[in-house]
Amino acid sequence: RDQIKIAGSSTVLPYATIVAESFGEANPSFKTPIVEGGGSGAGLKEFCKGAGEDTIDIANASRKIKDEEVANCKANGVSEIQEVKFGYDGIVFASDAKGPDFAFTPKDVFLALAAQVVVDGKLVDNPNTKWSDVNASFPEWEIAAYIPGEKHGTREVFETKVLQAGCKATGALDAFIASGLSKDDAAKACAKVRKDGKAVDIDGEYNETLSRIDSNKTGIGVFGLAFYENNKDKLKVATFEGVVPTTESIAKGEYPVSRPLYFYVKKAHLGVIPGLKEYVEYFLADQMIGPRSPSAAKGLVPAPKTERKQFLADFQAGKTL
Amino acid sequence: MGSFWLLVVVAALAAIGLVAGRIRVGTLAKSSGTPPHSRPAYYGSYLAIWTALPAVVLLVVLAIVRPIIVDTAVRQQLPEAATADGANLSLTMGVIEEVSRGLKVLSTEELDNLKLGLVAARPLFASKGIALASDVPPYMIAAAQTRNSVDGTLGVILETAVIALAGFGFVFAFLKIRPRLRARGSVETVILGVLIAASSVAILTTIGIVASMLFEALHFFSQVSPASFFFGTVWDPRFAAAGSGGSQGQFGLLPLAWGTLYISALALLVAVPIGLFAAIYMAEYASSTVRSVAKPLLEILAGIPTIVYGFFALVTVGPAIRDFLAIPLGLGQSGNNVVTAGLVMGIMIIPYVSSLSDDIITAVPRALRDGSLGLGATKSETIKRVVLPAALPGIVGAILLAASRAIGETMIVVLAAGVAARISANPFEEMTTITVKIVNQLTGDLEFTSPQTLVAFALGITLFTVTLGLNIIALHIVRKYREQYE
Amino acid sequence: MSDAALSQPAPAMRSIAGRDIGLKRRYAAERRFRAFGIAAITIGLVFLVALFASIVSKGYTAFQQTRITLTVDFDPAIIAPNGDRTAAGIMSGDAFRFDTLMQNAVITTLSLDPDDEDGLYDALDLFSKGSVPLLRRTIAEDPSLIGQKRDVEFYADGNIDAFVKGAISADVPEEQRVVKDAQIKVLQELQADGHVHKAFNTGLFTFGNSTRPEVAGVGVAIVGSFWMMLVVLVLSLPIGVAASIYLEEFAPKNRLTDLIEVNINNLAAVPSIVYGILGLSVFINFAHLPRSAALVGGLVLTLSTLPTIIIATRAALKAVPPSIREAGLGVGASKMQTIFHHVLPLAMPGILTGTIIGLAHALGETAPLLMIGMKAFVADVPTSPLEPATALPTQIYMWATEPERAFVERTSAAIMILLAFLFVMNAAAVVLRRAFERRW
Amino acid sequence: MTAVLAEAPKHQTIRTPDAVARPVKVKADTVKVFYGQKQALHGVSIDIPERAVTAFIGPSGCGKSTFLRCINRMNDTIAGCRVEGRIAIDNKDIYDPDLDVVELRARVGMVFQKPNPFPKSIFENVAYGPKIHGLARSKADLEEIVVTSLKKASLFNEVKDRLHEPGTGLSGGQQQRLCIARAIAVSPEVILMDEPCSALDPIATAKVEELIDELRTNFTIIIVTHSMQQAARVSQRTAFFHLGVLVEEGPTDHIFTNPIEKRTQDYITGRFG
Amino acid sequence: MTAVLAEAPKHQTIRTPDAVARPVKVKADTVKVFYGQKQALHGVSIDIPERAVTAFIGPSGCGKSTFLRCINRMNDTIAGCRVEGRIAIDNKDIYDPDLDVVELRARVGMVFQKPNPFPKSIFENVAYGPKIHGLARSKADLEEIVVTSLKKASLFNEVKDRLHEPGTGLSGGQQQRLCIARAIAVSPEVILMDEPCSALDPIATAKVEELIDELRTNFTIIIVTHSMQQAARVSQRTAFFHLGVLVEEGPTDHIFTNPIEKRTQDYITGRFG
Ligand SMILES: Nc1ncnc2c1ncn2[C@@H]1O[C@H](COP(=O)(O)OP(=O)(O)OP(=O)(O)O)[C@@H](O)[C@H]1O
Ligand SMILES: Nc1ncnc2c1ncn2[C@@H]1O[C@H](COP(=O)(O)OP(=O)(O)OP(=O)(O)O)[C@@H](O)[C@H]1O
Ligand SMILES: [Mg+2]
Ligand SMILES: [Mg+2]
Ligand SMILES: O=P([O-])([O-])[O-]
Repeated sequence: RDQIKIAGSSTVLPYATIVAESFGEANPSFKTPIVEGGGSGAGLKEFCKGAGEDTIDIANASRKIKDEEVANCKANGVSEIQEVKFGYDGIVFASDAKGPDFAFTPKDVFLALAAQVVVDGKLVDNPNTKWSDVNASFPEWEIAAYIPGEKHGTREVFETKVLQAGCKATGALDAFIASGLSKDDAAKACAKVRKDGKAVDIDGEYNETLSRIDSNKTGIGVFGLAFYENNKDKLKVATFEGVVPTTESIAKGEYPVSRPLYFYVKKAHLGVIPGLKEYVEYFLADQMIGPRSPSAAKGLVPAPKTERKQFLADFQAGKTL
Repeated sequence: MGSFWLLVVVAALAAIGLVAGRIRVGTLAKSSGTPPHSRPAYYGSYLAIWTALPAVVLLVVLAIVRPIIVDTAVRQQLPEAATADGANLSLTMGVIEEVSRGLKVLSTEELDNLKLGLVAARPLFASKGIALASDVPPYMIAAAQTRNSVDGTLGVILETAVIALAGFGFVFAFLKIRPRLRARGSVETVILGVLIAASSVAILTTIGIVASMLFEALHFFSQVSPASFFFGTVWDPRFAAAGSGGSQGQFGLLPLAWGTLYISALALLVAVPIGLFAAIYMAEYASSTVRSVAKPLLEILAGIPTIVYGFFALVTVGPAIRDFLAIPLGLGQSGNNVVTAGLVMGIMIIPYVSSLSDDIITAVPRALRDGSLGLGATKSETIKRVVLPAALPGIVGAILLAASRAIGETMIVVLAAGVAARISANPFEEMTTITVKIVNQLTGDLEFTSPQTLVAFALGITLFTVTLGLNIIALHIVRKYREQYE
Repeated sequence: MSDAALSQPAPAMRSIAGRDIGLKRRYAAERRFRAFGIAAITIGLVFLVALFASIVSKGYTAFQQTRITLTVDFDPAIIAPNGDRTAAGIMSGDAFRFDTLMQNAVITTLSLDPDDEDGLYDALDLFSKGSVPLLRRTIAEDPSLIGQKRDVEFYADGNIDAFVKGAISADVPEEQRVVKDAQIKVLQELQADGHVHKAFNTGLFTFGNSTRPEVAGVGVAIVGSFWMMLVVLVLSLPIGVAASIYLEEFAPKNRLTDLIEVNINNLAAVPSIVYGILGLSVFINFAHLPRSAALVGGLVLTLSTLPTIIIATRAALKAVPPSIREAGLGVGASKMQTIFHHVLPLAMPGILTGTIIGLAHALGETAPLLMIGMKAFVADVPTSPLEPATALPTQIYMWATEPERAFVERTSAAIMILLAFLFVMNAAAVVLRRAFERRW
Repeated sequence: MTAVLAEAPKHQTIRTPDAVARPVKVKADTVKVFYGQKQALHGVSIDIPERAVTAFIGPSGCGKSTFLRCINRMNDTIAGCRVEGRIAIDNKDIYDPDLDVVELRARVGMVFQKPNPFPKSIFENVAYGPKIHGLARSKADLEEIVVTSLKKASLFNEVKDRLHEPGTGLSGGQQQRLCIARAIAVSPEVILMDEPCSALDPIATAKVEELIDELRTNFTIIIVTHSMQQAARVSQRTAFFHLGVLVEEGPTDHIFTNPIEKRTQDYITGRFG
Repeated sequence: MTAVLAEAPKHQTIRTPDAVARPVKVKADTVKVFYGQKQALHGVSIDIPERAVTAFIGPSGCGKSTFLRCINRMNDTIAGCRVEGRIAIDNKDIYDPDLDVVELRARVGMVFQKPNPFPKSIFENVAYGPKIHGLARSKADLEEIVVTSLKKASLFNEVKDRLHEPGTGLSGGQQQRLCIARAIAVSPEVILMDEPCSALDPIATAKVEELIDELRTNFTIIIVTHSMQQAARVSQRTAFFHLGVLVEEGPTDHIFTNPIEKRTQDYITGRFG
């Protein structure tokens, strides 16, 4: 095989395709890599099928690989995996452009979307039906939130950085622990989303979320920063903990709901698939993931310069998981 | 000589057989005075089949076996270290194959230089247009050479064997030809064999599907009790991973089954009357111009990608139904609802009903219509009472096909009815189907052997069984009411 | 039947003359019936038109594209710093040197201040990000350009294209749109100088996928879909018809064949993604066919189309009156001959209908292709069914999920292309179907 | 529909009036029928008397069925078939656009040349007409009609145990009688019979002839037959067709004993062609 | 297939040997036919002589067609139809599993009771048999066969201008003659004719009878007819069926003048039932 094959996260997909495309243009001796989406989990699943010609070389992920996945990889003979981090992604809350401004805190979101919340010191099924129930400053809108479905890596960030934070802030976490759950289980319970239709899982892509807001003007959607930036005329972004999400605020670490993006490389393929090593190095070049890069234009939050140097150095050192 | 040329040679031999068989039986018939049993062309086909069929079968078998033999030969040559790890081995073999491809285009001088280590392999190969990821150790070059020689030898053997078999078949059949030989019977037996083989594709597909789902489904049921799956009323797989302490019974099938039934039923409610009336109109009333325009146009409806329907439902139909039906009726607020999904899906499957039924209705003999019209029945009475009953089996088949498509559809449901699994009689609420959840769980960001993924297979096999049951019932109904004309 | 009726003697016939045979009611029913038919067709067509209208209204603009002309100085010092003017020389070496070429062209054409970096980048952003590689390829194809000064047409960036077409409005505040005020100014200058014009978007049909909407095309997808449909047609039609003939005409009628019949009907209800799983395990994991290849896609779609064709064909065969079979057998034709000479031609319209619908559905199918890697970013047009390719529906799906506004119209345009594909397929089948149609 | 009365003389029909003048039920005037380009009838004019049996005879392919099918407008169902001229029943033009074809066909019943039972049970086959016209007031009534009709078509004894089995499983002659039963079940005023006895054995034929004789007292009957004997036995008037032309028409005894035209003479004496 | 020879005596056939003994072509031995549960033939045994015309007569529904269809195994095509007993042609059991049914049907041609032309052109209808059996060496040859066959079936003159129009657009009698032409075009050894003249006028009938007479010199012919006259005219032997039983069989003149069984007598004199 003389062509690199990549699959995985739909968040990483646009950046990976940009790199793949310009890699193919810049290196006529290599074919343009094939990049598939499908979600972080699906990509890693495919990645861990085994090593060899018929398996993919790189899995993109919008989250860190899980221990179970590493174990599964090992079991299938993919023992050496190189993790490559290449930038950050911001997750934003946005509503219809004509609607009012929102300023969210983890607490608000938790109260609106969690399966169970604390009312009068007791854990009950979430009774809130309107945003105004959650926070008096919010409009009297029926709660309707479009959040990433469970197949997306984005969901995990949403759960840890928003719900679990809100859980802690409202004291629900303590209540869960008090009710006899272990720490882990309590955290899991915190991340549980209500199932009465107020929170809608979107297993498709962000444009589905956008369409849903289009058809329901009082809906709140969760988007990637890049998607929001391309649709600023239709969407109004909410601040989170008082911070407006921008590339800068995320890069500086001010905006809390962000996460690193990764891809995983099969080390065994490095000496075998032509161009694989070159592709990874090309990916990590400033022209690809720096502030002036097309990826950044597409919404990638670039890491600081020193960190980017580190990414490349780590890869070249050949460190495996 | 590649497989292609081998096929050409066999085909040529078979073509000769086609002619030779005819001539042979002709001369034999003349000399013996017995007329041939079948048409001369059948003797030609007989000879051609004997020439080509065994040879092609052998070719296919050898083509499958050949790489296995080559791989084994190469593997034996590799140093211990390279063969130890199964995964690496496959990669190594890949590189060797690439190298061996490269070796074929090198000149002897370049080859010698390469073997002596005077030039590096990678740039040399790159200059020939073969990309290598890294330089190759000498043992790989040696292995690649072995590969080439073994492969070459095998190639010669294969070619000889195939051509020999073709020749043998030719001679054998040629000698067997005599006027009383039932050539037509033999040829038709071969055709029948082909027909049976074609039918077995469908059977094999089923076996494949059942096998691939059953095993994983059993795996699922070893982790989750069947009772909680089949009778559970809550679908919330996320937190019920086995061993994670979550409560069992979150894999409730019932809400999904209900949603599937509800949405498909609504879709059929839209598609069957529209499709059937359209079919009747096209077959019985419309002029042939109208028919020849309307029919293919309606057929386009079946080919529009479902994502287009999905967005149409989400952006246009759903809000309209919400604003003009659900809210005034006080039945719901959601733009995602069963009605939207049923309506849009119904539109998609119209052509399954309309076009297939139209053909069946047209095929009903005219004498039957005449019989009814001659008694003073109106056209519609004739259609309702004579034509449709006679066309019933075909129409039921068409409806079943439409129903099947409705059950198997994902995208429209996701975008039009949502993904919330729940049981409700209110058609203006969100609901979802088994198929949606199968797709979801399979493409989800979930662990490999967790019940969350495996449940997809359990759902699949359940759906399979249920639809099988429905089909059996349909078959019995058709059998009961079937009216065989003439 | 009551005994009373049986034992009664035959009474005299009552004439129908002058009796009320409910004609008024029956004619009303007749008219209603007919009206239902017309209504049904109308409803179907209205939906079709509505879908078409929404697609076309969104997509027709994609067939036009904004281009901007720049005067490029093909400076040998930049292009061939080491003097190697061969195509290979141009295509190797530092890839970023061609950016300089482009920058120079922008600076001279717009007479920009070379030190104003922001101004330069804003101006550069008017152009497709694919301009530089395209420029490079142009030079490689025609090295005689080196040393000349030429007007070269560049694609405008997708956002600019959308802006020119009005998809992005200048009325919204600057922070709510992707096109900056500064860019609009530059663009207006260029327009005033006649550097901007619109042209037919040929790239839409020939290019592979790209992250840059202005140079993204469905070329790969068309080729992929074409090959897949070819595989589906070549396999599923003969296999489906052969299987139907066997099951309908030859197979003994017993429980086993009943089961097979039911089972085939049932296969149609299997969610298509399951076929994807099957294809993944059989064709890719077991038979080691390449991932993302049109051949595998075709094979998977063949499996999922077969039930449709078989069901339609069997229904059509059933509808052929037995007297035709008797007539054939009666003159001493074998069963096989009777079927192939008489029954099959009469069943042909039905078979073709099944094929059209099956193929149409296969053409629009996405889910199974997902499992076998055909929803992928593929830039190079495949030359064989074994090379990676995408398909029209997956391409549409991918574009539908792109955030850029310029992809919105292209998504609709791609749908239009798919529908055109469908029209051609249908038209061919309709012609064939007419040829076979016979009224009794 | 314009009546072209200025017809070429060779298409002039020779008519012999009946001694007992009966009122005219069906009146045809220069009826021409075309199948696409091919002309099958070249201007047929005939008066068919009420409450009598008229037989159409003539060689195969001469247009008997075609003319018969004009009388209840069954030709409407054949694509490319065009009818010119005028046919009136009870002095009403049946090709008048205002006329109700369904009512016409209910009044003018037909037995087709090729038996065409519905793929339904024997009972349903006969009950079909009465049901759609609402002729039976009750189930028992319907059963009575069915039984009576089957008896009249002398099929009842053979099928009484299998009334609910498909009509298509009958022998050729049984199917033919079933179609006769089906036609008379609605008691039409005019009954068109296209070779009703061609598949019947002599006994069944005799019974059908008896039936025709009985029906004649109330109904008008037109029968196509190839058997001169049958025509002579059952009909009061006979019309002889040849090559799309009605050659001669008159009282049956007259036609058979004393035909005016040579062609008629030749045909009935079997000296034809 | 086991021959149950111990048959109830009521199903015994009365046979009168022919004065001129002819070799036996078709020999049936206690043939029983069942349609599902219903038994249509109750053990029919008959010897049919070579190069002669045998007529089957009997009331409608008595099993004539059923028996005829046994002789070229057309009953195989009816679901639920079961044949017991033994039928041999030229002393070879035709229900022998080794026998090639197709070859049998090519040797034993058939004209069906209901005309069933292929929905193809008239020419194609007749040419089909010769084509599949390779009877024509050239196109001209084929045309000759078609024309000759059409002429023998006395259809040629009527259709000579429209050979390439669909056979389904013919009149009933023309369709019947087309089917006769189609059957004789392959020159079978035995020809089974199920009421070939039922839709034909006397002249056409006479011609077909002439044809039968002509064919008899080379072929064996079995004809089902409802016309005693026809049976008397064309056949050498006659078999009378009644209620699924072959009642009496013998030389035609003998059967018609001096039948042994009362039922036969009653039937041919029309005093039946
Ligand atoms: N396909 C069938 N299924 C069931 N019963 C049948 C079938 N065909 C014929 N029969 C019955 O078998 C008996 C003999 O039928 P057959 O067709 O042999 O009669 P026939 O002597 O040819 O009569 P006809 O002169 O009316 O054609 C009849 O009672 C008929 O109803
Ligand atoms: N549907 C048709 N299309 C074309 N020609 C037709 C059609 N039906 C009948 N004809 C032709 O019209 C002529 C008259 O046919 P018609 O059926 O009236 O004859 P017929 O007198 O009933 O003969 P038969 O006694 O054989 O039934 C024939 O030459 C016939 O071939
Ligand atoms: Mg006729
Ligand atoms: Mg019969
Ligand atoms: O597709 P994801 O990046 O959300 O896994």
